[in-house]
Amino acid sequence: MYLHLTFVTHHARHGLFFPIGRAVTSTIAPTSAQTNADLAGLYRQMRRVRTFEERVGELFVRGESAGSMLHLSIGEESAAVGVTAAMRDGDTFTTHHRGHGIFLARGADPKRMMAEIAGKETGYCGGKGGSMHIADMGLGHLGANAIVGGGIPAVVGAGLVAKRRGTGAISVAFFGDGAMQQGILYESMNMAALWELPVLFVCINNQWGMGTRIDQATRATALHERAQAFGLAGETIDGIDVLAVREAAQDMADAARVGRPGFLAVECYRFFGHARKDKSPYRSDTEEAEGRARDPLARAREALVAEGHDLDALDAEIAAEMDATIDYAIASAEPALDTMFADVYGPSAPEPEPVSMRLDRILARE
Amino acid sequence: MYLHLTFVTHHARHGLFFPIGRAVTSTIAPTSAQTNADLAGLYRQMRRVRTFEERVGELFVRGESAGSMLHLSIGEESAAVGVTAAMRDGDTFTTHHRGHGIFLARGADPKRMMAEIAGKETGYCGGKGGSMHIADMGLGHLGANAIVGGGIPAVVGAGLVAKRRGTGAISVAFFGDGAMQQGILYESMNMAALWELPVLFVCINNQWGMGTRIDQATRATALHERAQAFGLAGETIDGIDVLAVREAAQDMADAARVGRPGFLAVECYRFFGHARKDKSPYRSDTEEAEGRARDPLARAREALVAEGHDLDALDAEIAAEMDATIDYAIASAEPALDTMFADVYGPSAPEPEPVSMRLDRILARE
Amino acid sequence: MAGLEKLSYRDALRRALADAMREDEDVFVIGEEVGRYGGAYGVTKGLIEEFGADRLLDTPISEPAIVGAAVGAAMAGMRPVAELMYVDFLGMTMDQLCNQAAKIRYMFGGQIGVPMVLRTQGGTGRSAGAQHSQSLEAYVMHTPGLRLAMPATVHDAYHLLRQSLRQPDPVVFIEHKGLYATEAEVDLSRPAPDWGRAAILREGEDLAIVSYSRQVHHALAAAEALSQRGVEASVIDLRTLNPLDFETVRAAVEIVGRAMVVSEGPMTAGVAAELAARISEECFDYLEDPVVRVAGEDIPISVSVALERASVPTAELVLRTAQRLVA
Amino acid sequence: MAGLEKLSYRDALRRALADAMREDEDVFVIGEEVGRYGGAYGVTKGLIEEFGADRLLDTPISEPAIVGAAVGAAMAGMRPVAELMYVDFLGMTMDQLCNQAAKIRYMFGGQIGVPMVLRTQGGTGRSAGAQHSQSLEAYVMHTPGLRLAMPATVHDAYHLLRQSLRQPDPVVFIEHKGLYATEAEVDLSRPAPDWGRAAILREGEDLAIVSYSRQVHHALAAAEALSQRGVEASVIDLRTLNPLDFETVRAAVEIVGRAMVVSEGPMTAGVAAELAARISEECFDYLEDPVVRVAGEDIPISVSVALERASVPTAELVLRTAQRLVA
Ligand SMILES: Cc1ncc(C[n+]2csc(CCOP(=O)(O)OP(=O)(O)O)c2C)c(N)n1
Ligand SMILES: Cc1ncc(C[n+]2csc(CCOP(=O)(O)OP(=O)(O)O)c2C)c(N)n1
Ligand SMILES: [Mg+2]
Ligand SMILES: [Mg+2]
Repeated sequence: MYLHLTFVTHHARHGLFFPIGRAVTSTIAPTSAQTNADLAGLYRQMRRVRTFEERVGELFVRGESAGSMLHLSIGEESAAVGVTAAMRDGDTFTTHHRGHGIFLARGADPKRMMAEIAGKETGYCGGKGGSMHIADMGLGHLGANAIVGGGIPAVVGAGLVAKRRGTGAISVAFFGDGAMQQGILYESMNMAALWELPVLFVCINNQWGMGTRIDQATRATALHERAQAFGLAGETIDGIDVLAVREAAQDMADAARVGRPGFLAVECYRFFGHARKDKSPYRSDTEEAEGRARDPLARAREALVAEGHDLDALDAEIAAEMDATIDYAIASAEPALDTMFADVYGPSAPEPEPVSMRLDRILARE
Repeated sequence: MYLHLTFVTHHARHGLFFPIGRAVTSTIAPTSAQTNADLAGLYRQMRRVRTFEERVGELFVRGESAGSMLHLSIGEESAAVGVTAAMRDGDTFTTHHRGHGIFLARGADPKRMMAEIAGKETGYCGGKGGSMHIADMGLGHLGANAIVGGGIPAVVGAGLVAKRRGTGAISVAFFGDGAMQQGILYESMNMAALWELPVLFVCINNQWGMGTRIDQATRATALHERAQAFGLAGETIDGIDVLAVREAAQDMADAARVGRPGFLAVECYRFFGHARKDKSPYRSDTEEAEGRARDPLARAREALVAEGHDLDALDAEIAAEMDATIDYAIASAEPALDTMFADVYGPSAPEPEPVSMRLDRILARE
Repeated sequence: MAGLEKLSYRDALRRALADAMREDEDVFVIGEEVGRYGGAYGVTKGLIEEFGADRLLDTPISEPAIVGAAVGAAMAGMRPVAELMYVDFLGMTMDQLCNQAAKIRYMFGGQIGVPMVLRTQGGTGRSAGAQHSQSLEAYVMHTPGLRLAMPATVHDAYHLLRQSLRQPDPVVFIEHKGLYATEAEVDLSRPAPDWGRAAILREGEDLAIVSYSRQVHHALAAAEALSQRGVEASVIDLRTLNPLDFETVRAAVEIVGRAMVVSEGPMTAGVAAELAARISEECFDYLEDPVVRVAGEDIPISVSVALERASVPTAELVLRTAQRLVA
Repeated sequence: MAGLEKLSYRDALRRALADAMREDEDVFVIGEEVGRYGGAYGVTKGLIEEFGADRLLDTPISEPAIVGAAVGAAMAGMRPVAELMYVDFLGMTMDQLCNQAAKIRYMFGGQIGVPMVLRTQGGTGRSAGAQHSQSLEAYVMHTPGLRLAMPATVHDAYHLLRQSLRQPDPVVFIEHKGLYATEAEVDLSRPAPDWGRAAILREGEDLAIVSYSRQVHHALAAAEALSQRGVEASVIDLRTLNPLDFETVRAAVEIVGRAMVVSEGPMTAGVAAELAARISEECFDYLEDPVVRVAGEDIPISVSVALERASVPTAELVLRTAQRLVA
């Protein structure tokens, strides 16, 4: 509990928030063989996310990324992995601008992800989307969004469809603490509760929204209480323990499947700057050090190693897997210019006329 | 308490909501001479509102109103009168589409109001605004709104100004229960709490939003709990007792003036249809009868008459005052057509060029 | 449904929704007061009896989430008809409409579409004031990825809505509040022009009038009056502004050499501007006169009956302008 | 501040805000990351030190309420500068901007105005994708009651913002993300054209190029290149789209008889459409050729560097088109 306690005092000092609800029990290390087996699997996924994000940073440094608006989820792996572990085939979800990890944990191909982040034709969206708009609809991903809160109401619609068709699927909206101040979240939660939809709202509270700390964005930092006030099950969980996150998510997902929508806030810390060029001058080194010390990946690794697991080989294998994504992205071609006019409308419709073609016609007159 | 109790069971039967918070004590009749003096004044204002709204209905029936989108606040007088009684000179406020009563209770001239409702040049807005957009900025009215929830965030800005200038003024947003499902309310309440603004949010819960009963719009009908979850003082009060409403509003206004924003829901009943053409086929006669039995005006009158007051002369005087508003409105002229291009921009700027003038210029070519 | 029958614009819209819902289990309506109340303008009245509350889903007053939920339902495989009670509320929903619905197919590389219809109504005529009387179709026409249909006739109220419900992309379907009560003898079994094709309602050699929605009726009235004086005008009802059937417009303009566009929306940077610019640039050598724009004033709409009426093109203005143009 | 100095567009904007805040206690900035962070693009960097957190008010991520709060503050007597980090977020705020800010003076019969500035930035150039690269000025230009300023130069970044802060009505002030780093030797004590007046940056007898914001620089580059070939083009920077200084445009077009309008926004129903329609109708008898529109493609913006670049007018396209027009 030591680390946990120091973090509490740290919270007090820096005005970060002591995780409430289950959180207090979440630092107890797993014991049963079962949970260890699970933990190993969860560790593997978290490591893949961590390593992938590190490679995204490398892609940027090498000048091979499409732009610098790349938001790394390092430090938030337990939210992505713990919650998606409670999801099933057929479930749908929407993600935010920091959603690489969630998408990867749901089964995305990191090669095609990296290629999309590089804006290449082999990317999931053929270079049209980029880091903030990667998705594979085949995996139930209803889209990543660059509008804070923009992807939230879609799960209400997906939930309506699941309920009407009785598929037993749930739809999960992932978003950050910053989105807690967007009104559309409350409209969406109200509808989910009113219509008893199989929907889950997951707030990844990494304490920061760009340069604004959660207590600088609101006075009401017990975020789950807002959901409760709208009639949803609401809970805040400490992201330090991926097993605890998965357990909380599992309970909420089970309830959602039978029409009791829920809201889960996962307390974690944004280890690095907001986007690639942000050095976080607005927060103290102490805070960053202590925030980074709350590392769900390191926590899981400790527990497994303490149980005698040797994870070096696994880590190396994952490193190799992710190295390959960079080579793949760099080797891939830019999308052909004529793809630019496709996909604005359905395939059977004529494409928009290029401006140059319009000009040719007008200037051709004699 | 009889009336009150029957209403409770009625609630249970029809799924309307038992007023919580102070409401339970609100049916105790006033005793002290002081409160009676107050009650007499409050009765007078409520009667003026009631009679004015009845005349608005008459204006429509006589075919003299500008359109039929006229929303009467009959049954809600205690909210308008009780809350505005807690306001001071210099306080500002915004109202919704059913705001005639609030504006009148804040000191508006009913003649100019009726003229505006008739779309005449003598109206508060020269016939440009109409029933849903009457205001007298001189009275601190920052506008009536036809967008549900549209006027709410303005009080955040007005609150910022009052706080910065240390005027001691508060800004009050009045809106209906339907606006409780508009996200902008939560964004606004969050800002008010975060910045400790002298702001009050007043929800006039008349149980219906057009043809949708509050429990058909949300599962979370204890509306004040939402405000509490955002860090504001929150309370629900039974509108049957105007003194109780004023008292609750006074406490909240006092707190708001020193930077503790609040939310007050006033439980009442929309006696008539949503707008003039709506006969409310979507609700039962029983419900309407019992809802209309919860009449804050009748309640106040009973109490005063029981104390020996004779109110007939007062009622007659008010009837005469309001009759005159109709004559005034009808006698007033339509706005001159050339006023149409004024007020789009500030007075020093040229007015937009009329289409006909543009056409004259283009067609004049030879 | 063969044979002539007397139908109102409102009834035709209701019929289109009912037929579509009978044919396709996945079609459902979501919006404020669409079920029990039957729609603020009565378009969905009675439908809840046949199709139930699940398929006429009454919502809280939450426009952004209504459109957002429709986007999600469309992505998840159904075909929602979201209703905005007034087009004036579009502003609350433009993020979901323009950043989400309009861009999802493209942003994600064509993986998925958003086959939804956003039904709404606009225009003047009820003294409803500045926030309930607007014509905002230009915002939609300017946004890549959104289709835009605006029926002028009872026949199109039915067929354009049916066609909209077969599109793979989001369609904003804007009715005119001033047309709901208009009636016509129609045979709905008679086919309508294909999706994206304009209708030539009248042919003439002297002038081409291009319009859509309610203003089409002003254009027709003006054409009739002109005809009394021996002047013959073509009248084109665009029906959809995206797709825009410019070829039909071009053909008519190149024959007559004179064009007038009529729109109720504010003139500046509006639909009339696009039509006039397009005709001017593509038919330049055929034009004997400038393309004339008759459109709404660049001002808000007043509640005063007199001011409201004068704020948008009247049949008289359309006629007067046409007369001077051909003079 | 007299004398020549080297300044960036970003610095000039910051200077304008600082000078305005020093002169007028009532001016304050409200928006996301405007204070401690210094603005997503660094425009407000450092201002919080001089003016404090009350006047550089960092907000939660609540765009609708940010604009709504600014509207209220303006009505209550102060002069807020609300910041939208990206113009792409305009969709979330259009109810507060277009139904409230734009209509309040009118709806209430001229009792009160809404003297606020909505600062934001748009345009391509950073591979920011479909929701962070748009040019949405047409929505604003189409809305009666809103002023619209779009500075192209360092000198205007300062002066147009100062002028915007003196208007009695809401001004949407749209910067271009691709211009922040551009530097110039400017003397800010040199007066700028009056509010609402266009700037003639170059005069020529062969062609008039009308543009605004970043595309002005493409127009100038094209004009220079044409000049090498003995073709002289006038280049007009509109500076504000509302008010629109059409008289300056008319004068130039009537002299040369040929006009090209250049805009980064999507072509259909955009700013270029209004300019082309207006020139075509008002200068009809002077035009030797159709007014040519060079504008953004009617598609969303891709993250791919190659596709993004090709989605809006490039200097090459502007030049090539101008050459063919005068050929
Ligand atoms: C509607 C909207 N407003 C503002 C932004 C700019 N922005 C991008 S991310 C961000 C911070 C979001 O914080 P949070 O929701 O906590 O997510 P995190 O970045 O911490 O993962 C902001 C303000 C945006 N993209 N969309
Ligand atoms: C944004 C918006 N959505 C919908 C409407 C249509 N409308 C006008 S009033 C109303 C019901 C409002 O109910 P409530 O807020 O409870 O106010 P009440 O009418 O009961 O006073 C609706 C749906 C509107 N005017 N604005
Ligand atoms: Mg965050
Ligand atoms: Mg109500």
